[in-house]
Amino acid sequence: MNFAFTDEQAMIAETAKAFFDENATSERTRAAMDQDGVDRTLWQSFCQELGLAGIALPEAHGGSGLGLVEFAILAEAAGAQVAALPMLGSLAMTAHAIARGGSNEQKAAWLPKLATGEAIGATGLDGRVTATGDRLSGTVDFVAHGASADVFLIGSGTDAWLVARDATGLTVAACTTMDQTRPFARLTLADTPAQPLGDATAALRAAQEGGWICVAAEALGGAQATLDRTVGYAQERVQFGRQIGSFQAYKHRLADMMVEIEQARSAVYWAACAVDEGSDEAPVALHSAKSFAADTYFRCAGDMIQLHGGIGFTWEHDAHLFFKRARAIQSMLGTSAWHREQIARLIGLGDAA
Amino acid sequence: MNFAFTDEQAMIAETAKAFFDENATSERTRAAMDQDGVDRTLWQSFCQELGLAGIALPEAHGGSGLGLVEFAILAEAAGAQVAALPMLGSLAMTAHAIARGGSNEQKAAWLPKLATGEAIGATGLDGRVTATGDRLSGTVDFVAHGASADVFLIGSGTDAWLVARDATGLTVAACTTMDQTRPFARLTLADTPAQPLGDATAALRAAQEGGWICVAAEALGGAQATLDRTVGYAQERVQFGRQIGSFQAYKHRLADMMVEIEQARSAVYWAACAVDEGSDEAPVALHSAKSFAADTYFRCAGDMIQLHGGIGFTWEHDAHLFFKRARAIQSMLGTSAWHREQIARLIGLGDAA
Amino acid sequence: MKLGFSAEDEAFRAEAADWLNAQMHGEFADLRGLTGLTAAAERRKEWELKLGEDRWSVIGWPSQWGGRDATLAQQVIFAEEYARAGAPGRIAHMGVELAGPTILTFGTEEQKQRFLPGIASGKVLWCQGYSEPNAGSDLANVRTKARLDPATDEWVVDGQKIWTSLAQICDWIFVVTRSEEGSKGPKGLTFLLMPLDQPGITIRPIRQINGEAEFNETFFDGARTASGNLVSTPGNGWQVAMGLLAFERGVSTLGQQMNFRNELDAIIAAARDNGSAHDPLIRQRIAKAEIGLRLMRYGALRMLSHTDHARPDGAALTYKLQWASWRRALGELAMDVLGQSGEVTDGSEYHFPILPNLFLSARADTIYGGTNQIQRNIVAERALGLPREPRGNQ
Amino acid sequence: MKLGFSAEDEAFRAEAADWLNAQMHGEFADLRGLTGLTAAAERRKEWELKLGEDRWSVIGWPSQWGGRDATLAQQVIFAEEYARAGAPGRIAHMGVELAGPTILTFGTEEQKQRFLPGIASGKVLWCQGYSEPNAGSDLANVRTKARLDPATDEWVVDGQKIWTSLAQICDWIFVVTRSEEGSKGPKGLTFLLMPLDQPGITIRPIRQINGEAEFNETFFDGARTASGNLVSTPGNGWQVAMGLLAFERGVSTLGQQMNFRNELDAIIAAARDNGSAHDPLIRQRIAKAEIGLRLMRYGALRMLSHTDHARPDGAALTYKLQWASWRRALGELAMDVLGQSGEVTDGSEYHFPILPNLFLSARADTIYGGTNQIQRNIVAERALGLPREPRGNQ
Repeated sequence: MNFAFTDEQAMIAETAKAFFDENATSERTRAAMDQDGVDRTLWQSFCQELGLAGIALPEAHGGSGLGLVEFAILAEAAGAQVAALPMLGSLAMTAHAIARGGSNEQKAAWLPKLATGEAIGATGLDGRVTATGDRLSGTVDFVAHGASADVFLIGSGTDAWLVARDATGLTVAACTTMDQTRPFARLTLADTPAQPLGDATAALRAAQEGGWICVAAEALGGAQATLDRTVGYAQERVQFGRQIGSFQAYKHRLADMMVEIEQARSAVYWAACAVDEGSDEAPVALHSAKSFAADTYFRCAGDMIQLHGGIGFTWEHDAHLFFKRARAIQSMLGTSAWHREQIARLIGLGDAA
Repeated sequence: MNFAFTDEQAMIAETAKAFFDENATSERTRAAMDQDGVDRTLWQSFCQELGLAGIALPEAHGGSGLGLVEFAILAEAAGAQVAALPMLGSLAMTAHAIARGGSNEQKAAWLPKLATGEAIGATGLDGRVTATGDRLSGTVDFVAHGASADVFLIGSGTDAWLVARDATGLTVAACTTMDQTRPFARLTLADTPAQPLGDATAALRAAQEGGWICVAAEALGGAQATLDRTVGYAQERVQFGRQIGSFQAYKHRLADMMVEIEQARSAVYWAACAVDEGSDEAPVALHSAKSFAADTYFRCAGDMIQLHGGIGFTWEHDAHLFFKRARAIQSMLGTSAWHREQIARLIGLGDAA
Repeated sequence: MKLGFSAEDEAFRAEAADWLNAQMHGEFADLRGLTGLTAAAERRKEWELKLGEDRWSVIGWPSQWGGRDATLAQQVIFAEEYARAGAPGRIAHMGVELAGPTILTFGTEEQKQRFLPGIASGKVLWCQGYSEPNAGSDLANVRTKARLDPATDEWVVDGQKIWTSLAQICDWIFVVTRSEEGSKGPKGLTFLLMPLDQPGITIRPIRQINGEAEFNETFFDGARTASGNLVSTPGNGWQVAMGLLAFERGVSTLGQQMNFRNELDAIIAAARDNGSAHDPLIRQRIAKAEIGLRLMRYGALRMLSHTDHARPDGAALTYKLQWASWRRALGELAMDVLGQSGEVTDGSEYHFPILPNLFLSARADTIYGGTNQIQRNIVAERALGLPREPRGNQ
Repeated sequence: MKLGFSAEDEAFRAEAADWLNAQMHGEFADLRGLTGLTAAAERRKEWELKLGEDRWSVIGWPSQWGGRDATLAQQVIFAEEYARAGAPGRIAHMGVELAGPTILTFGTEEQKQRFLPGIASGKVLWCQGYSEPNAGSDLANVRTKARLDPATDEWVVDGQKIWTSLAQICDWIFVVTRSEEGSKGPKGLTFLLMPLDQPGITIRPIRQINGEAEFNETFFDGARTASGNLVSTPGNGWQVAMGLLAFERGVSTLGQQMNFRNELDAIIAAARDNGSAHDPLIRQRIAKAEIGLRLMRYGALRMLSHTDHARPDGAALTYKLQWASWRRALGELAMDVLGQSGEVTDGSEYHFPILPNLFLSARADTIYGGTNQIQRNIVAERALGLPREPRGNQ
C-alpha cells in the first residue's frame, strides 16, 4: 500500500507536463479550433517523438504495457493545456476497447496504427443503430473528434462494432460544437459494413473505463490549471490599490478550489489504480472520479472567469477554453447525477422511486 | 398595486416588535423551554393586553377581521425572538381552520376562547386515524405544543375533526423535542369522541395556508434576527487585532444572508397578500414562501453559529434557539423539496418520473 | 399592501397590449421574439422610432418631454405587456433609462431641450462609458482624462473605456472622466456627454465567450465635446454617476425580468419536449428558478412601491447579486436540461440559440456593472454598516 | 502507486481483528458501538489500560516506548479493524496522537522516560490547552501567562483556556502560554506540560447545543508545574505547537474516518428503513457523502504515503476544511432522512441518538481547531502563496 507515484510514474508526469506546456500553446490550440479540433503536428509529436500514446496498450501491439494510472498522468497533463488532441476517442476509448475486447486480427490491424497516430479512432457508445448481419443502419450522435477519425468504435446496447471511415453508406457530419477543442460529429450509417468486436462486453467496459478515467484526469489537470493561472493573476493584478489576491473573499475562493481539486486528484488516481489492480472498489471509484472531477473542473473554470473579472469572459482570454471543456466533460459519458445514481445502487440503496 | 405596508400595517408591526422585543426575552423563553414550551404570561399579555391574537379572525367571533398580511406581521415579530408561544397551532392553524370551515356552533364555542388565550388549540394534519361514526381511533404525531392544548384540530386525508383535551380515550404524550420552544406531542385516540368540521375541505385548506404563512413569517423574522445579531457581534468582537466584521469573507457572508432574507421578505408578504386577495397566484406563492423562507432561516441560523465562533455552539448562547427553530420549520408542514415539487406541478411540468 | 391592479390600470393594460400586438403582428413582426441586442440593428432603430412616434418610448417621463406621466402600476403593466407581445430588447435602453433620467435630474434646462427629445423620439441612441481596463469594477479609479480647452471652449478627452455596450450603433456616450490632475478616488471626476461620431473616438468590438460582440473598447484620443455638455459641475461626476446607478434599479428591472421569463419558459418547454421535466432533480431546479424569478418580481415591486426609490433602502442594493446569480444558475440548468444537444448548433458559425447562449452570456452577469464580490462589499458596507474594505495605496 | 495490501499486511490484519473482536465480544462487550466521548468514562479508562497491556495502544511508536514500529499500511489496517470491531472512540487520543509524538520529537530523554510509558500504558490521560476566550482560533493571541518562580524552580501559570476537550477526566494538560511579558504574536510563547489535579486549576464544563458537555473551560490561578516540564525552550512554544499540528494530520485521521463511516452507515440504514432510500434527491446526497468519505480516505493515504508527512505539502492543509464541511453536510442529510422523527427523542433528558446528535455536534466541527475561515486563510497563504491577511494593531 503506497498511494504515491513511483519514480517511473513521476518521470512520465514530468515529461508529459514539459511536453504539453511547451507545445500545446494557446496559439496552436486556437488554430486547431478553427479547423477540426485536432492539432495534428502535436499529435504526431506525442505519438512518435514522445512515444507515449501506447502507454496503456499491450507491448505485443506497439504499446508499453503500463496501465490506466500512467494513462491518467498523460491525460492530466494534456487537460492542463486543453490540448486539441483525440486522446479520448482514439486512445482511451477505441484503442483501449480493441486491446481488451478485440480479436487478434482487430488488435493487429488497429492498435499499432492508433499508437503511432497513423490512424485516429473515435467512439460513440450511445448509437441508435440496428444490425442486419454485419451491416449497420442508424445514427450515432456526439462522437468526439468524429470528423477527424479513420475508424469508429460504435456501441449500441450490449453490442459493439468497428466501422472504417471509408465504409460504404457512412456519412460523418461535423457539428459546430461549444468546446471547439473536441468537436462532435454525427454519424449516419446506411447498410454500412461493420466488424463486431471479439468480446463486446469487455470492449464496452474498457471503453467506458478508459473514457471515464481520461476525462476525469483531463478535468483534474484542467482544474489545477485554472487554479494556477488564477493564483498568478491574483498576484499580478492590482485593484483598489491592492493585489487582488490580498482580498479575503478572493483568497477563500481560491482555497475552496484547492480543496476540491485535491479531492479530485485522490479520486482520479484511486479509480485508475483500482481498475489496474482489479479491485472490487473499481466501479464506485470510477463513478466517483468521473462525477467529482467533472464537477470540480466546471466549478473551478467558472471561478476562473469570475476571478478574472471583465477579461475573463472575452474570447481572447483562455478562460473560456477551460470552461467549455469542463462543461463538455460534465455532460459526456454520463452526467454527474447519473454517476451518483450508480453509486447509490452500488452501496445498497436499491432502486430509485 | 402597492407592495408596501399601509400606515395601519406599519403600526401593527411597530407595536408587535416592541412587545416581543421587550417581553419575549431569552430568559423567559429558556424558562418556558424547561416546562412545556409555552410562556403563559406572555401569551396572556399578547392575547388580552395587546389584543392581537384575533387579528385575522372574524369580528363576529372576537377577532379584528383583518387578514394574513397582518397575521404574518405578528408571526414575524414573534419569530424574531423565537418566542415560546402557541401561535402556530392555536391561531394560525386551529382558529383559522374553525373560522373558515367550522359550523357556527364550533366558531362560537372556540374562536372567542382561542382569541383571548383562554383556550389553546393544536393541530395535527397527518393523523393516522380511522373514524367510526363520530369516534376516532389511531395516532397523530408531531403535534406542535400538543401537550399544552385544550382542543385539537385533527386532519386525516380529506377529513377534519375537533377533539377536546378531556375527551375519553385521548392520551397526549409530550415528546422531548429538539426545538424546546415548540415541543411535539403524540396523540393516541381510542374510540374518542370527535366533532367533524362543518366544511372539512375549507378547514384543512385554511389550516395549511395559515400554517405555511405563520412558519414562513416566523422564519423571516428569525432570519433577520440572526443577521442583526451577527452584524452586532461583528462590530464588537475583535480578533487578530481587527473588528471581525472588517474581514471580507465575514462581510460577504453577511451580505449573502441579507440577499436571501430580502427575497424571503418578498415571498412571505406576496403569499399572505395573494391569499388575502384570492389571487390565482396564491398556491405558487404559498409553496414559494414556505420553502424559501424556511431554507433561508436555516442557512442564516447556521451562519450565525459559524460566525460567532466557539461561543456560537454553546447552550448558553441564543444561536441554537434560532437554529433549532429553523430546523423544525424546515421539516414541518411539508419539506422544502415537497413544496418545490408542488410548484413543479403547478407550472406544468407534469408528474415526476 | 395590495397586489391587484385597478380597473383603470387594466384598461391601460388593454390599450398597451393592443398597440404592441398590432406592431408585433404587423409592421414589426420580423422583430417578434428576437433575443440578444446585436441582431437586426437597423430594424430595431426603426422600432425605437415607432415607439417614440406613438409615445410609448418613455411613458414614465413627464408628458412635457414626450412621456405619459405613467404611474408605477402602468409602468409595471407596460413592461409586462411589452415582453408578452414578444417585442425585442430595447437598444435605446441606455438613453431611455439612464442618460434621460440623469439629464432630467441633473441637467440644465438647455440640456433638457437639447437632448431629451432625441431620446424620447428614438432618434438618438446612447451608450455608457464607465469601466476602464485598469479600473474594472472600480469607478473611483477612473483614469480617462478631461481638460477644458479655453481656445475652443471644449472638453478634450484622452483615455480608454471598456465594456461600452452597443457603442458600435450609438450616437452619443456619457463618460465619467478625471478632470483634476493628481486627484484620486471619487474626487475630481467629471461627467460629460459626448458625440461618438468624431475623429477622436475609435470603437473596437470585444468578442465574448459566446462568440458575440455586444461590448466594445472605446478609445478617446483628443476627443472633443462642447463645454455645455458637462453635467452638473466639474469635479462633481461621482455624485452624478451614483444618482444614475439608482435609475438602473427602476422600472427597467421589470423589463429585464420579462426577458428572464422568456428564458425560463424556453427551459420549461425544452424539459417537456425531451422528457427531463419528469426528472425529480430537474423539477427541483426548475421550481427553484421559478421561485427566484417570482421573488425578483415582487422584490422589484417592493422597491418601486417605496416612493423615494432613487435613494434606495438596503434591500435595493441586493438586487444585482440576486438576479446575476439567479441567471447564472439558470444557464447551468438550461444546459442540464438540454444535455449534449445544447453543445452543438446548426450551421458553421459559432452562434448558439437562446438557451446555450444564456449559459455562456450569463457568465458576464456576475461581473459587469460591479462583480458579485464588489456587490457584496456594497451590501455589507452600505446596507449593513460593516467596516469599509481598506484600500491599498490611498 | 499501489492500493492493495501485501500478504504480510493481511496477516497483521487478521491478528489485529482477532484481538479486537475477542475484546469487543468478551471483557469489553459493553463498550461495543459506543459513540461520543463522554459516556462510560471509567470503563473506557479500563479499555485504554487493556490496549496498553497488549501493546495495541501506540503501535506506530518505536518498540522501545511501547509501540510496535508498525508500518503505515499496518497503522491503516489497525484503524480500519478497530472501527470494524465497534471499538469505542479513544479518550487517550490527545496523549497518544499529540502529546506523545510531541515529546518523542521535542522532548528530552528525561521527559520521554517520565511521560511516554504513562501514555503507552493508558495510565495517564492528556488534554490540550490551546484556545482562549479572546484568542479563539488565533493561537498567536494567547494571553495565559507563565513565569518561572526561582524560589521553587516551578513555572507558575495564570489565565484561562477554553474548549479543553475531556479535561474533566484527564490527568495532564499541555498548554501554550505567554512567558515573555509584552510579547506579541507567535513570539514569546512557551509550551508546558502540567498536572491537572492541583489547587491552581479549576475545570468548568461547557454545555453545547446538543446538550452534552465534552468541552470545558480550564482556569489557571497560580497553577504550577516543575521547570523540567518545559518542552523545548522558553519562547519556542509556537514551533512546538506547529509541529504538533502536523501530528494531527497523521494516522489518527483514519480512525476519525471510521467513525464517519459508522455515521454514514447509520444514515443508509435509516434511509432503507423508512423508504427515503428510494427518493432520488436523497440518493444523490447519500452518494455525494459516500464519495466524499472515500476521497477522505484516499486523501489521507496520499498524505501518509509521502514520507515526510510531518512537514505536509499543501494538500494536507486542505484536510480540515474537507472533513468539517463534509460532516456538517452529513448532519443535515441525516435529519432530512429521518424527517421529523429525528427531532424527538425518548425519555425526558435532552440527549439525542447518534444521527440527530451528529447534526447538532457537527456545527462545532467547522469552528473548533480553527474555523473554516481560518483554514481557508491557511490554505490560501501557505499552500497557494497569496498575501497574508493584515492584522489590525500589530
